[in-house]
Amino acid sequence: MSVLEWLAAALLAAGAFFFLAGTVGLLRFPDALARLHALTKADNVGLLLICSGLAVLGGSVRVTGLLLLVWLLAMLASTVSAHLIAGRALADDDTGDPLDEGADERARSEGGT
Amino acid sequence: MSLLLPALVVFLLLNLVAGLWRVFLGPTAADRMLSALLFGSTTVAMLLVLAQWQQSPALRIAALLFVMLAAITSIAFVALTQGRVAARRAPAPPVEPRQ
Amino acid sequence: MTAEALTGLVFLPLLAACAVAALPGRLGGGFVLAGLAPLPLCLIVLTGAVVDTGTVSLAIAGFASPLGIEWFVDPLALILLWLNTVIALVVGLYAARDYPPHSARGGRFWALWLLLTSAMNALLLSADLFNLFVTLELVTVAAIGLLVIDGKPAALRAGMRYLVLALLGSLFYLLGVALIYGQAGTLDLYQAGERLGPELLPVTALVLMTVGLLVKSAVFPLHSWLPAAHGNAPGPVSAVLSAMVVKVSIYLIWRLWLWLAADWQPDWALPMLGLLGAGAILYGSVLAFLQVRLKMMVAYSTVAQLGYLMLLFPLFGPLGFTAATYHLLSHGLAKAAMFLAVSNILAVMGTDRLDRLGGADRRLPLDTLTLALAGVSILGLPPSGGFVSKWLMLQAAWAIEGWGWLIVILAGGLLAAAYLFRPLAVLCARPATARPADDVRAPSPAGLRWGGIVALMLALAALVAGLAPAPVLTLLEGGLPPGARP
Amino acid sequence: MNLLIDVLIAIGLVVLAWQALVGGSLFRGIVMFIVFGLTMALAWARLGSPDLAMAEAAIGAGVTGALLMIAYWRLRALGASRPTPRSRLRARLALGVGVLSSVLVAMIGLAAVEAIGPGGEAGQALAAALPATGLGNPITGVLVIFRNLDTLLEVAVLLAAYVASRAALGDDKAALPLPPAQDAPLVGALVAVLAPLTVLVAIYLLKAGSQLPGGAFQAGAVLAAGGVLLMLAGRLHPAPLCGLGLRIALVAGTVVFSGVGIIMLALGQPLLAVPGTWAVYLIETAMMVSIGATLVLLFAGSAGLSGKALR
Repeated sequence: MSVLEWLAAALLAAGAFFFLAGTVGLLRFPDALARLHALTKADNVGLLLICSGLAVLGGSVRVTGLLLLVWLLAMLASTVSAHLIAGRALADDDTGDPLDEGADERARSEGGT
Repeated sequence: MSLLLPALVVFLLLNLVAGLWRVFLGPTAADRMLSALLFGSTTVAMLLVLAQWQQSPALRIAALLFVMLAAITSIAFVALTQGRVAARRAPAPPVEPRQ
Repeated sequence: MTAEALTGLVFLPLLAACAVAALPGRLGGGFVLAGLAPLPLCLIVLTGAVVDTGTVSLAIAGFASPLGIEWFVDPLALILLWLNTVIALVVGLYAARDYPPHSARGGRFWALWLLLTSAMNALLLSADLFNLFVTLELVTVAAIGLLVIDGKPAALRAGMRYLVLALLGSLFYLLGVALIYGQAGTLDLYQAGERLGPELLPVTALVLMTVGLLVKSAVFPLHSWLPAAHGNAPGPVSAVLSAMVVKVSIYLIWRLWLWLAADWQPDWALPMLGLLGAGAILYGSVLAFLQVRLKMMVAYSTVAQLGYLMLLFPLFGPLGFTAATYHLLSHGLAKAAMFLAVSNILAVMGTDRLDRLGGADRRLPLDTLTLALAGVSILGLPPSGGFVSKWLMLQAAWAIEGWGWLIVILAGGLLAAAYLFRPLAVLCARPATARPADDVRAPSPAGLRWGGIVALMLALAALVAGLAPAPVLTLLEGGLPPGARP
Repeated sequence: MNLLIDVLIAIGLVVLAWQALVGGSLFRGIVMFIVFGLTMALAWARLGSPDLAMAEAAIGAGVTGALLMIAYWRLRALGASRPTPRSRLRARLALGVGVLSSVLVAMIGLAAVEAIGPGGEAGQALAAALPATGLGNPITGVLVIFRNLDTLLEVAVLLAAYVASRAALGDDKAALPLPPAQDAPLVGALVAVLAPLTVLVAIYLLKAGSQLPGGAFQAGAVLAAGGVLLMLAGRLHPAPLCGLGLRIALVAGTVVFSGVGIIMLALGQPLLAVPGTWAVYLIETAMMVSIGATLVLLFAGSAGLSGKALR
């Protein structure tokens, strides 16, 4: 493996680590806002690292440009989505979902988080 | 390198499976949307890796489509919030068509 | 010239549908006329070609199968094309009263009507398994659109149910097509048939496709969606649904078993398909007898009469084939006439509940006559088209000594007599009991008479079909399925 | 490693499908369905069908997700109550049916894997005939040249679906209007970037489709996604636009496609023959416009964004 390939491998592995961090945050953090915070940050960094690794591997300007565009769009989309979902999470004061069969039981068992 | 890329795909897939637990658990709709967000970016990453690994550049375009359109579902989800708040304030939603 | 005729059959209504959908208002009637009126001319040209050469085929875009799609017309397809065109035109004449083409609702109605006509013609022409799937989809979507055109809640519910079940049927059919393509490497129905054998996979594919089509054609015991859909649709739509739309799926089942699988159909399957038909005849007839609404009775009668089309499989042979085809033809005409007459009765009386229709014959003599004449054909009394088909079918059963089938056919006739005499007795014999409901949108007397005449024309056609069956039967004998050729 | 990836995706698809259909929370089912679409794109990528991965991306992310969200919102706004719990008997029956279907699917799958027949004859004919057309993408070749009757009728199905949905909605039944998205600054920035980009990408997909994966269906779906975005952001109101132009856009694909085919017949060529690459582009452009317009209007009708759309 050449130096470039080692570099790419390192970038990809780091990206994978950040995705893992995002997933752990999604599963372990206590409330929706904290989870959102962990998820969007970690995923964007993860995607950046993976895109960089792939750009190193791809080795052409066109591929690099496309990967950069994908990452920028992902930033834009996750910024807007996170903002909107956070607003929803703030406005959301209960778990009551009239179309949810198990909502009541869950709300009772989780103490209405 | 021929091993690293598929290994990365498997790793991301396992990540996704773990994230599914949050969709299952909820408890709020926002939590479930969060997980969908995670799946979106993970899928994009996987498509990009697959494009490199399988030498199939068109998959990068597919990934581009996903990131480009990812926010649409979130915006629709917010329409859901406001509709819900509105519905709670006024039991009878307005029925006039918007001209 | 035949290429132009074939093109016209599909593309005239298709382009007319686009025109009606896109260009508003006054020109609508002209477009509808331009889309439907030339179809008989196309068919006359096509009939000449089929009589001369036996079959007509056309490779679309010049690419023969397996690469491209081919159209293929044999006498069976030709007869169904005629039936479809006649129904689309004559029932269309009736529908022009309720759905004037220049109104918004009428524009949508005619766009869907033309799309349905075009799709059904394309289906009957096609000899390509995947193309058949696409045409089936177009038929289904257009039919559901027509079903819900008035926005009645009952029709919307029935339409939703029809949609879901029809999509399920499509998926089964598509799965079978994929399996066959994987095996045969071609989608052409006739080519694929030659390359397959009675192995597990082709037979599985055949069964899957058949199940899908049985759902779409509402053959017992998969009929549950039909009465609600046909019973709640607007009158002309019920007529075309019962006369053609369910039958093209049965036509496809015939194509699959008697052409595609002519050499390798499993022996156990034919009697089973026949049993489904027998079940449909008995169950549908009994339920038709038990209905309290006239239109529901006619709808259940369709369930029963579709059963005869499945009896082709146990009675397979030259006689059975001509009998079943003739039944398809005469039932199409008679049932369309019946639905139109019932629609008239419903419009004038404000209800189709049997216990409130007493004395309706005095107000609607024409429609009562239509019901009776169409009933004669459904019953299979001479001299109707229904008589010819049932007589041939009995002969076929006699020839193979299938006494069970014989009994079913006779019992079906008796039960049909029972359920058809009941409404006629109510209409004619009882004193007037009901006043027309006040909120009924009763059509003007002229429009009413017009609708009655159109329905009567169809009923008379079903009757005349029994007087001169020779040309059709001769034509059919020139295009028997491979297994039935002597 | 390949096998592991494929098995993971396959199991994931089955679990997601099951979770999307199983009772419980409706919203959970919707999210599961969205994730199912993402996973399906991965499956197409693994199966070597980037065309389908693109279509899945455009339709799944751009239209279906939003459609399901809006449907959920409308159900709640209409005061739908939670579904009645299913009875034991029906649950058991469903279980039985599920097991039976799984056995059936497994049997078919095994038989199909076991007996891979001669197959591929149509594929070989396609590979032999494709170079003469000047196209590099066999899928576009099949869709627009070799089996174009299928494509034409599929576009007609879309038209029929639109007219049927209008028929179901009726003239006077106005749908519930959607409140405009309020977080305008961010959404506005997003729309400013994405709306032009969707048009650009659609044109790229259309142009690339002759040689590379892509084509009219993907391009039309991307255009439709752009339209959906504009509607959700409150920038596009279908009512004022529903004039002649939009209606012509609805039927353009069918009309141009059949028009070219019939003109060729009149010129003595076979019916639906395609005279050259320019005709491929012409037909694909018209189809893209029709597909985009139909999907947006279908969304508008069912999403309750429009009062009076067509007529």
